[in-house]
Amino acid sequence: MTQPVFWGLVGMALVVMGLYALIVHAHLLRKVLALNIMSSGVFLVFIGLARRAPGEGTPPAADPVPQAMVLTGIVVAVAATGLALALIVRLRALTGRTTLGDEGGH
Amino acid sequence: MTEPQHRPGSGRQPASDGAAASGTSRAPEALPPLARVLLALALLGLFGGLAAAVLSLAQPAPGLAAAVAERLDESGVSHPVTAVLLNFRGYDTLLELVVLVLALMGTWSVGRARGCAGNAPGPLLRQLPGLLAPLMVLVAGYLLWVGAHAPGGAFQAGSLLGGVGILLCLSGRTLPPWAQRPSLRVLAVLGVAVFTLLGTVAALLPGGAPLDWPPAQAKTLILTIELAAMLSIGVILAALFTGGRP
Amino acid sequence: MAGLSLLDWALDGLLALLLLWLAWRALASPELFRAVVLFIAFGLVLALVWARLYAVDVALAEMAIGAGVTGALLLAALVRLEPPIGRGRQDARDGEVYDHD
Amino acid sequence: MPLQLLGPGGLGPDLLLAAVFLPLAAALVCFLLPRLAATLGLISALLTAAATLALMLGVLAGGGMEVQLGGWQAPLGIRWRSDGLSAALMAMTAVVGAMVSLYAAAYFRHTAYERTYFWPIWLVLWAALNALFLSADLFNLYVTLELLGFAAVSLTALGGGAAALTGAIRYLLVSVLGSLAYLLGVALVYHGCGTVDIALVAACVPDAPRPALKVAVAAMIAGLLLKTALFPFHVWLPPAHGSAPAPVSAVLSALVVKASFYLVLRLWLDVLGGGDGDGSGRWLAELLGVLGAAAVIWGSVLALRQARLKLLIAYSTVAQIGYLFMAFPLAVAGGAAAWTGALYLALAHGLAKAAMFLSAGSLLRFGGHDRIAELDSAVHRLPLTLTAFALAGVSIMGLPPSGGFIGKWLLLEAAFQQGRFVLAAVILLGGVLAAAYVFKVVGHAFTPAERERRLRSVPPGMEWSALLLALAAIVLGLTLPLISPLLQVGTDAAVAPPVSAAVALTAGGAV
Repeated sequence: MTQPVFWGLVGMALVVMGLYALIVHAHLLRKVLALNIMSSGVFLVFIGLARRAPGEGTPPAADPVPQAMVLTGIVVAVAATGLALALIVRLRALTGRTTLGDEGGH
Repeated sequence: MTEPQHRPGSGRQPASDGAAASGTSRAPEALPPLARVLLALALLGLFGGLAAAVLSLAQPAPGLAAAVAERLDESGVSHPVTAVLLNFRGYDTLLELVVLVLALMGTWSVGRARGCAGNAPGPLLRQLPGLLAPLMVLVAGYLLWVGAHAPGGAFQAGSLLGGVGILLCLSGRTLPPWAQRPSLRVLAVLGVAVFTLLGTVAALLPGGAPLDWPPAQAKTLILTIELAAMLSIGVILAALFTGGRP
Repeated sequence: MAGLSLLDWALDGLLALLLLWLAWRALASPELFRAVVLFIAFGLVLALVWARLYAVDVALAEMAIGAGVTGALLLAALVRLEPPIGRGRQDARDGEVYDHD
Repeated sequence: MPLQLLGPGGLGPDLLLAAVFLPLAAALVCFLLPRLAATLGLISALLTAAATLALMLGVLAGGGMEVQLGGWQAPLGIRWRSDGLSAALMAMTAVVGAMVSLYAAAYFRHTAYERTYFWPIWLVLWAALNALFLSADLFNLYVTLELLGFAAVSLTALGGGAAALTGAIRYLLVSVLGSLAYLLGVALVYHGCGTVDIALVAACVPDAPRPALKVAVAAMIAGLLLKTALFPFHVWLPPAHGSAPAPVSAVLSALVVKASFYLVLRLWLDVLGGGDGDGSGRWLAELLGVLGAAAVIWGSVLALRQARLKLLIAYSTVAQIGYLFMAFPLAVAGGAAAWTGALYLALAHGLAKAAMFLSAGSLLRFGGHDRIAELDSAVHRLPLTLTAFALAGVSIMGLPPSGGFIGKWLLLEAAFQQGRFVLAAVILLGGVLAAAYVFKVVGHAFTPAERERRLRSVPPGMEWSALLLALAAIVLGLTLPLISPLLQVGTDAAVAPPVSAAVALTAGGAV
């Protein structure tokens, strides 16, 4: 196993862990956390595997295109988190609920 | 976090909510144990498939590092990531800025800002911004400028500015009058507006295409866009923190 | 990649274990506040991983946005979702009415 | 204006630019000037619609168009590519968008707060749709998907109540999850092929590492199915579509779910070359067909059981999405006409479903509720709205001469030719069930009023926009000769090598 494949596997593990937590937890803040960890995993797959190509220069720089894409992804993730949290806080203020209310607990 | 408040009527909440609200109990879980085991097994299988995909990717890798390096001198900047973000794939970055503005619109449409996290700030929090904020603004400016030839750029700089906003908010300071509603909106859309405007002008030049920066002006254009984008990102992230419209 | 020394592997392995452990604790921690703090720590370790993979831009962004701003957003939301004792007034301040259904 | 002017050499590229940048810029202006949002929003919506329709005429006359954003060739840069498939969907978006804008101008007249946020977010949503239909870059498509999802979620939350918020949050979680699955696929594709340009990826597919490619395709399609709400991923749709304000429900049901369906189709045709490369493509098509058939039955039955009008219409969307996926097994087995049928259904459903939701919004405004059993005597007060609903119902049922009829007919023909009688039976049964739920509503609307209620007037703009959309769904059935060549532009890719193969060659040489 090489270093890129290693980090690719770690990324996939994070994706699966996040997915498990997303399904299992009812609390919406935990679902947001789970999605954030999933997206970190996807980014790790994206950047980790990019190290397979022999880099140029010293230190060998990573492929800039996946880096740019992951930067975009990080910003999208924080936007999603902000929007989700605003909606969740509003739901809590309106109903007192911090879950979707139709799963678990009933 | 101290003991959560027990609200009247919480007895009628779903049990999972009650568990979530009381910090001492187990993490709330929506599924019965058997379903969780089955789910874990299924996800283990999913991980197997994903791992197989990763393992099957051959070496050496195809990639665009060489293609970027080849055209780097036409991009106006010497840092490859900035060249990709603001020139080669600048359109992605434009849409990403729109995503941020949209998140702001969505957040504002939901309700009013409810102040920063609430607590009356302690002495540390009141003093901290006075020391940290100028330093952070300085670092943000440096990151923006250095992005042309080394790691850094509008996003890192903008998020630092956002951090400044969050600190100021936490320290209980209010925005100066000039930064109230209308100019807040202007700053929030500035990045997208400048990017769109320049991109459209570039398309209308003879032989041009949308977002096609002429190599001679590319560096100026990119820095202009980055400056506007940094301000927008900072303002939007800080505004998202307050959780609603001002 | 071929010249990866044993030390490199040890460092990679350590970082990966730390990352996975923090992720797991952040997702499973019974206390929400602790979960969020662990998530911020996860973001900081992830920034180290990016730096280790020579993605310095991503490392900077992860530290500032992934750990910093996202962490701040989560903490702020946590306070609004679960106001501690004695601070219930804040919820009523905006004139919003709770209808516990 | 001569049609040549609209084609590749003339104004064509500028029209592509206008289709994305015009609504985007207008959204910013509406956000900055909240007081003028409604006026500016309506004007720019009509301009966007005009530009998009001109673009469709240009594609009809001169074939596909391409723009290299930033002037960089793929794989370094991002391409916009407009072909028949995307032009047809953009044109449908333009018609629905213009009518929804007219409707919204009247609908939000007295709600200043919703109005100031509806217009900018709706215009961003429109820009995102056009950007999605034009993009030929897998990663850029991810960004447009996120943009579309966030806009749709924000609009859903505009309803304000607990139901709307819950629907919006569930929608957001599902949407982000779907996008992440799609992005994971894009990451694997990039590392398998070293590019994310659709044409270049298509050229690389035969040589790409198999497991990585299969997992990538599976992840991308799974994510998109989640977003397009194909059975069994549909549970998030009815609460979101049923609780949003009426113009928003119309946009979500008519346009937003179509975008992810379009992307599945695009991947299938342009990246996988029609999916009959090896056995697994056929297997996947059969799976999609089975899920589609299940969606038709399940969605229709649930629609029939709803007591609230907007939920009925939302479940009908679940059913109609199913038809689109039933085309996959039929088309892979050699019936290219099945693609035309699916596209016809997508277009007809977009027009008809928007008309239905807009009518429902008028009925809701009129009576203050949308309980089907209490719609009595609506026909006397709102004849135009009821006509719109019934005409839209004709297209949803698939009766001649509507657009829905043509689509279902093409699918049925393909099913009978291939001896797929079970699929044919599902297509027919879905029509019968649709007739049942449409008549359930119309029947209640014709019963005489039993008691007096407080009733509100409905502005003519709300009634007429719904009626025009419903008429468009009917007229669509009469325009087969006009529209069929447009859809051929898209389906050519399935039969012949991709139009952009030339681009792939030149770009491949450049690397």
